[in-house]
Amino acid sequence: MKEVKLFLGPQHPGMHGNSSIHMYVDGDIIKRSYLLPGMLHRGFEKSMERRTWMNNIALIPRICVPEPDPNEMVFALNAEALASVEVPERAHWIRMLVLELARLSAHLMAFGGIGGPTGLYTAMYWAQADRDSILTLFEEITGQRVYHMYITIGGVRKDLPKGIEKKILAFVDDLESRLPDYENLVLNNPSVQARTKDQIMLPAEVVWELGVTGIGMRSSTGKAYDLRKVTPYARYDKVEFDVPTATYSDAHTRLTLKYLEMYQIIRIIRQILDLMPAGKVREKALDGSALRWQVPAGQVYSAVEASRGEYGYYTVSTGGTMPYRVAVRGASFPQATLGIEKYLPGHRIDDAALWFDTMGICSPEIDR
Amino acid sequence: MVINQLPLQILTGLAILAFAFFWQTSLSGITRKIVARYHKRYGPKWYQEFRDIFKLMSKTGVTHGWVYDFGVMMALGGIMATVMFMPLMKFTAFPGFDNFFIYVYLFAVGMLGMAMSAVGSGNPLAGIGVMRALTQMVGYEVPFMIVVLAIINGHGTSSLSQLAAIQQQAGVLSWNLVKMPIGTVAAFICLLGMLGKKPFETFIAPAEIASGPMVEYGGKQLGMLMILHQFSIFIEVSLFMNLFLGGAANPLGFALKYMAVYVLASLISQAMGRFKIDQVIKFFYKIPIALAILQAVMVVYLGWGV
Amino acid sequence: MATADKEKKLKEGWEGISRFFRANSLWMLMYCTGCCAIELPQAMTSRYDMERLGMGPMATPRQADVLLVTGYLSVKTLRRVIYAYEQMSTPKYIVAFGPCTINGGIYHDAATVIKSLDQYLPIDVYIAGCMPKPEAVMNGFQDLIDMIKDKTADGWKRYRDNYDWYKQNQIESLGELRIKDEYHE
Amino acid sequence: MSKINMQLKELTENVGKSYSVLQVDYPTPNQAALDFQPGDVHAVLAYLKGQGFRQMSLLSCVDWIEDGQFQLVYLLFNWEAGLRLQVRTRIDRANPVFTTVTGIYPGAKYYERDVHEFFGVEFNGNPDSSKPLFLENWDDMPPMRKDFDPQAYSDRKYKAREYKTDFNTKAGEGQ
Amino acid sequence: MKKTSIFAPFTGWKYLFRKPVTIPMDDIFKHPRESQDNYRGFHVNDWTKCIGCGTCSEICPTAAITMAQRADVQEEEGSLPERPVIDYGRCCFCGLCVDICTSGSLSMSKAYLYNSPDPEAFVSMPTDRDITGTPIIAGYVKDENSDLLDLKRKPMPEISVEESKRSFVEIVRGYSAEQAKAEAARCVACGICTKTCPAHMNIPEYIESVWKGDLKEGLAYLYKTNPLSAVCGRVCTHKCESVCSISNRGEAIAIRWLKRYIIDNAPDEAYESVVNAKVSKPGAGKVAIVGSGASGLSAAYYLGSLGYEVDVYERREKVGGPMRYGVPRYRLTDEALDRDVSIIRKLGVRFITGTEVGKDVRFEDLQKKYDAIFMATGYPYTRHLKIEGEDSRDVVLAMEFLSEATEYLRGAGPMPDIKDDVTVIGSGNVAFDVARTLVRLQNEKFGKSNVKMMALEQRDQIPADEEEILAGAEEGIEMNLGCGPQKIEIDLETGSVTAIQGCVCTRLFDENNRFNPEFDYNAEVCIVAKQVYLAVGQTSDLSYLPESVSNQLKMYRGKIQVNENRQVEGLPWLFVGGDLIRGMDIINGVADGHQAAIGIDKLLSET
Repeated sequence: MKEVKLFLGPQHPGMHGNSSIHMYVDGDIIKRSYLLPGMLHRGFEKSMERRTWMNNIALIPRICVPEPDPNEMVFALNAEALASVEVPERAHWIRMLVLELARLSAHLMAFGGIGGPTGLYTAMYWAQADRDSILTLFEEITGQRVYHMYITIGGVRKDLPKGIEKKILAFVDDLESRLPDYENLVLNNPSVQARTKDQIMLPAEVVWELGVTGIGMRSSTGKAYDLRKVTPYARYDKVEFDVPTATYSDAHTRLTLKYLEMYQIIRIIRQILDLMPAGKVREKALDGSALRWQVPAGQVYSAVEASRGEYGYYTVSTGGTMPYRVAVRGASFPQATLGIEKYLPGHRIDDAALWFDTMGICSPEIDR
Repeated sequence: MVINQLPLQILTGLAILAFAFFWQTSLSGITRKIVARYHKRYGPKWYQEFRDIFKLMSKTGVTHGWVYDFGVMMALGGIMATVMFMPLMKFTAFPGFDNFFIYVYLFAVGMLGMAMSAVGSGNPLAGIGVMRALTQMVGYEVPFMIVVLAIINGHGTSSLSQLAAIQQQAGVLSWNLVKMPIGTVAAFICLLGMLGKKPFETFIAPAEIASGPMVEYGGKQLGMLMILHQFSIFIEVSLFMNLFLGGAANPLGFALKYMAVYVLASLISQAMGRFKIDQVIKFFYKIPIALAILQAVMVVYLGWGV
Repeated sequence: MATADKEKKLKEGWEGISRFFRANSLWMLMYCTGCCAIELPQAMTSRYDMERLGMGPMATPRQADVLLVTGYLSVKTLRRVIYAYEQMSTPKYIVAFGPCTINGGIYHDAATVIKSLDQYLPIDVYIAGCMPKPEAVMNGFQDLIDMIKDKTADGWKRYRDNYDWYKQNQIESLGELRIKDEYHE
Repeated sequence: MSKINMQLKELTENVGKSYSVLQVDYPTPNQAALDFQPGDVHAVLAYLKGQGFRQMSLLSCVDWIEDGQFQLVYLLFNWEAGLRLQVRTRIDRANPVFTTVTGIYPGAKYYERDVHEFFGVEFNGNPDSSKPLFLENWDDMPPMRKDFDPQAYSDRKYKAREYKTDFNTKAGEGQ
Repeated sequence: MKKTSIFAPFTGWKYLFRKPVTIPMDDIFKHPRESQDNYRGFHVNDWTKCIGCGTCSEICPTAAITMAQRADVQEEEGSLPERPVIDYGRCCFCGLCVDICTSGSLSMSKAYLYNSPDPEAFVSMPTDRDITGTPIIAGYVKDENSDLLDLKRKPMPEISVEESKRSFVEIVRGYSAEQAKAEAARCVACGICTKTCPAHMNIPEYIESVWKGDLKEGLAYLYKTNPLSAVCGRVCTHKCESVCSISNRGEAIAIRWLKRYIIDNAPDEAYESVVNAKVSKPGAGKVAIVGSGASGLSAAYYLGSLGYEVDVYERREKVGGPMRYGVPRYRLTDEALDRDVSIIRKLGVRFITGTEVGKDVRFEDLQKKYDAIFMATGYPYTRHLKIEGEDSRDVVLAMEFLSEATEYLRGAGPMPDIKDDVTVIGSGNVAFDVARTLVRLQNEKFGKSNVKMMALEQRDQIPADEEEILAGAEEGIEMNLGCGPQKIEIDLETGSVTAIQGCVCTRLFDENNRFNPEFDYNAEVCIVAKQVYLAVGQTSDLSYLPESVSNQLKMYRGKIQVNENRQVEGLPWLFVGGDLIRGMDIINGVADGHQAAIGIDKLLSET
């Protein structure tokens, strides 16, 4: 039979975000495939060179839409490393709180998002409703639901509003009590297992070859390769949490790890609220008004553990008011580009969307 | 059949057609509301499906060649004809012509038209969808036929109204649901397959093949397709009802039984992911077929449930 | 004369009924063109339940009534959006989200992002906010529904009437509309 | 800044023994930046991969337009020890050609395409390096180069909105 | 983890019987839910607070904010008649504009619903209503953490009070390069100061030069409008700082100190380039400048740089006027003044010192000899109080005393005859100069100081600079405020002063806001003093003018009336500037000199 060319995306219900996979199929089997990114290319790295350090805080959350906070965090970490700024203690804890809430919302979205490719839309309906509660919390903490622009150079923009701790605790308690429902609906569901168990494998060799990080890496290597543990930033060395790992990485394992991580996030959030000290939330370390902030010259890379893996910025400063160059390492870049080219072929068309989903691919961070 | 009865029969058939449309379309809306509760939300108005269909009919259509246009008409015609032959409570438009095999035959005309039209649209996804739909049909038809043949064998008739009448003799206890529970389960699984409910939604699969056969439909054609969809649900659920739930003697019974079957199927669909096409076939040739054969053996050779 | 009048009245009556159905059954094309799409799942799912307005996501342009341009459009996407829009059957509407569709938004100086969308496609409603909250999105759709009822949602007619103007703008900014390269043979 | 990781220091010293390191810098305690001659990069990367730096996190490029050079930066990470290395080298901006490292780090393939597209650096040995990736119908210089002005390009290509409402008031006009 | 089961997914059916989480339709459409506190919605601008500085427009990462010129906004000091217009086709709702707003007028509402089919409707000028036009509920406001301005001035290194009150060493040491850069970085370049500065100096520009470290450029900016920057960098009354937009919520930028930083640190070649700046068409003509105070020197510089032949007549031995003979050394060193003067001298300007017009040379002769005359003789004489006992030998006039003191310090005269218990009457800058000079001289002479001040004004009405008042208090000056002197008690035997009799001042200004003090004659005050220094204002002496000229001068409230080019109507060759036409202030003088130079250039190049 002759090869037929199919597009998965950009306009396709199975495609998360605006991206395209071109597939040559023979029957139902994908013979060749590659990603055609760039539908979301906005030239961020160039725009960042054209904006001041503070203005960049307003720009960068947009690089990854479902989980924008790691952007702000790595940008701030880089600027702080270059300018040798000591962030106030409380700001570290607030940053962690925001990052963990963002991770939780991203995990919920991805976990519910499995409803798309598997057809289990109920999971999406439930998860999005819970995600909305997090977004409402974000709205109260930061002033916006999605683009928070909250973590800034030297700390965070504002202190936590009064009484937010109780609301966060109430939410995580409620969510924790309902997580088993998700488990029953998705993980223990035989029809979903039929799609995910022993399907869409990610062996450890492939992880090392591509440079996959995050859950994909932990699910196949069996080691706690989590930047929060390996190179702790903020105050992750002061909280206790486990990093779920596995040595057999099929789609189901990766989903399960995501599910288990949600419990760990809740555990971290509880500890943060417990341990968070009072005090200043922002160190105004750069001279003058935000229009004239200058960051000393240097070249530094910082990365944090986003929900999808290692998310980092490489920042070059020449001491000016604007970064000289910022390069973004999207967490899902390796698996989305080379991964699709090399390891999607051989799967069935049915699995393409699921492949895209369980590899944790986020198209805006690839396109930038 | 007497010639001068034909106009009246046709009128009855049209009445059944109209009823089928309004009943199933309303029920689809109501089911959407029920399913919405499962999603923790309220859902649309119960008459939303009517709005959708009429809206589609008011839009302009697109053509992709005569095969495409003719296929839709053929499908809708075939399905409408099938509905007209369907016994509804005590009414039958064409008495004597409610043999089970007539539905199977007429229904196939509709399906064929649909397949023709979809392939005629020229989109490879539609082609894949049609192939999947036909493959899936092969999957569910076999166990379903085995169960139905067992029933026909057991009851000695293939007329739907007669089968229903037989089951109505002794109330609930004479339903095939009670008499042949294993076969009913097998047939219900097949019904899910026919209705395209998950986990057997493979031929629609928006996330994989962008709604499959319907991929190139828009405007009026899609409206017709939706009407066709409502009719085919009516046929499939009615068949199941007549075969296993003793048909319906009165409107209340009809409404309750019909709703129970359709809502249950929809709720199961919402709790399930979708299988891949190879998994569908494997599944049908494993569990339902085993159940169906078991039931057939019980009926035909052991005489249980007759 | 009388018959012509009658016909006209009949036509208007039919139009009125059509508008009622169209207004209450808006199917959106599931095409996440930009960031504002991130609030759409919220709007469509349990918390905001947009289905109550009769709206639902659709898989292909042929089936859809509303094209949502959710935020900025890179030229690469614009090509595909135009393609999708032209596939939709009339009447069709476009709802534009966020500032990027109005005047370029934060990407006003980006080399790959267009600035004002109404140069290329007719817009029926713009929704303010970066990004619009689900409630804002729903209110925007409610406005569209009201406009359909008032006969003011006529973007598709504008597109038809000024087709040459739109095409010219599209070509000016995009070069060619249909790409022919190794990826699109 | 706290103390620099001892293991990292040792490692950079070891690298220095076998290869000529032009410059060493420690931007953070567990990150080192090493500059090399272009010719040494592949050998260094191969050596480092054997030293536990199994992951190449990012390949990036910096346009030092005033020096007439492109700087290629290979960011390596050692997951066991939590150490990060910037392996940097500078190549001529007028003739930006380098050799691919996909033989050492296969994951570099698309990063090289990315750098090619945005900076115009050719990577010999990477079969797809010169194919377009993110951009489509691009008709200007590689857009991440410092001398590219996106604002001018955007103004030239895409019409901005000119609002008709004028909020300026002259004397006597005010509300 | 529980076991896999076909029934596991169906456990979720329990939600069929629970209340949905959906928000009711009415809460979305009829009365939409309120956003959370802190929500960054649409902009609101409090026009009563807004100063039109445009900083919001500067910071905006999306270039969404433009400033509209508004005629309906009152022109006031410290504000511009501009208001922000926000393009919601750009805005990304980051709230940076709110965070940086200098006056704190911008905030954001909680509104989030706005849609329209018309893209034109997305640009709005926020007032107390946002774009939605509905009554607003306050959302995002800034706090001290989110503030993007640096409200704290970089402290100026100064010598200690103990040291300073015993010597005439310049108190202020001047910024170091880092300090100056950090201080300059605080500036938001709004330009409100430029508008207020009498000389309209390019303040934001030269501050930016300091920030960039380009002192050469900064110096060029200074000399564009002010050739006496070394002086002004030290003793200017810095009206600019009082209107600085940062001062709305914090401490103003130290504009004066930054100017001083440029002057003190600019490399010599920078000065060279200023002096050697070529004029496209050198002017031809001779100009006489009477008086070498601020306005005289300023006019001399600009005329000189335009190529005119300029002669400056000065009655004293050295040029500089009050800058030389008035301002004490601890505020303004001779070196600074000499630096400015030397630049002017390098331009070819001739200084004819020790020549008093009207005495050594007749005004009429000047009139014949020169094409134009710039009259800048200022207010060199101290005003009298006209109270009893004023003519005592122990009553000293401020200007005369300061002149003696400065001459003494430069070694050109004897130590002024001061006593160990003195009172200064007045509270202007001159009064403080006198008092603080006295503190130092007393310390030198007696090893301790006892200086009192007496003034009509209350603390908040004192016309002197705030820093003078604070420094004076630190140096131990005793302030007697709100009382007016009525009589100076004189010991009839010795003829020396013993005390000042005064009474409480109940009102300073009348309803028309004119100076018209009222006293409560029953509430008497008596201040013991051995010497009284009068520093209640200065006056001019125009007796050198021939009648033909003085008759033509129009006076209004003691000031000569001139047109915008400082030209006297009816006498086109005569220009007047400085104290003679408006209040006593160096920077006013500089501005007048510049303006007059432009006027003279116009006059001479046209004829």
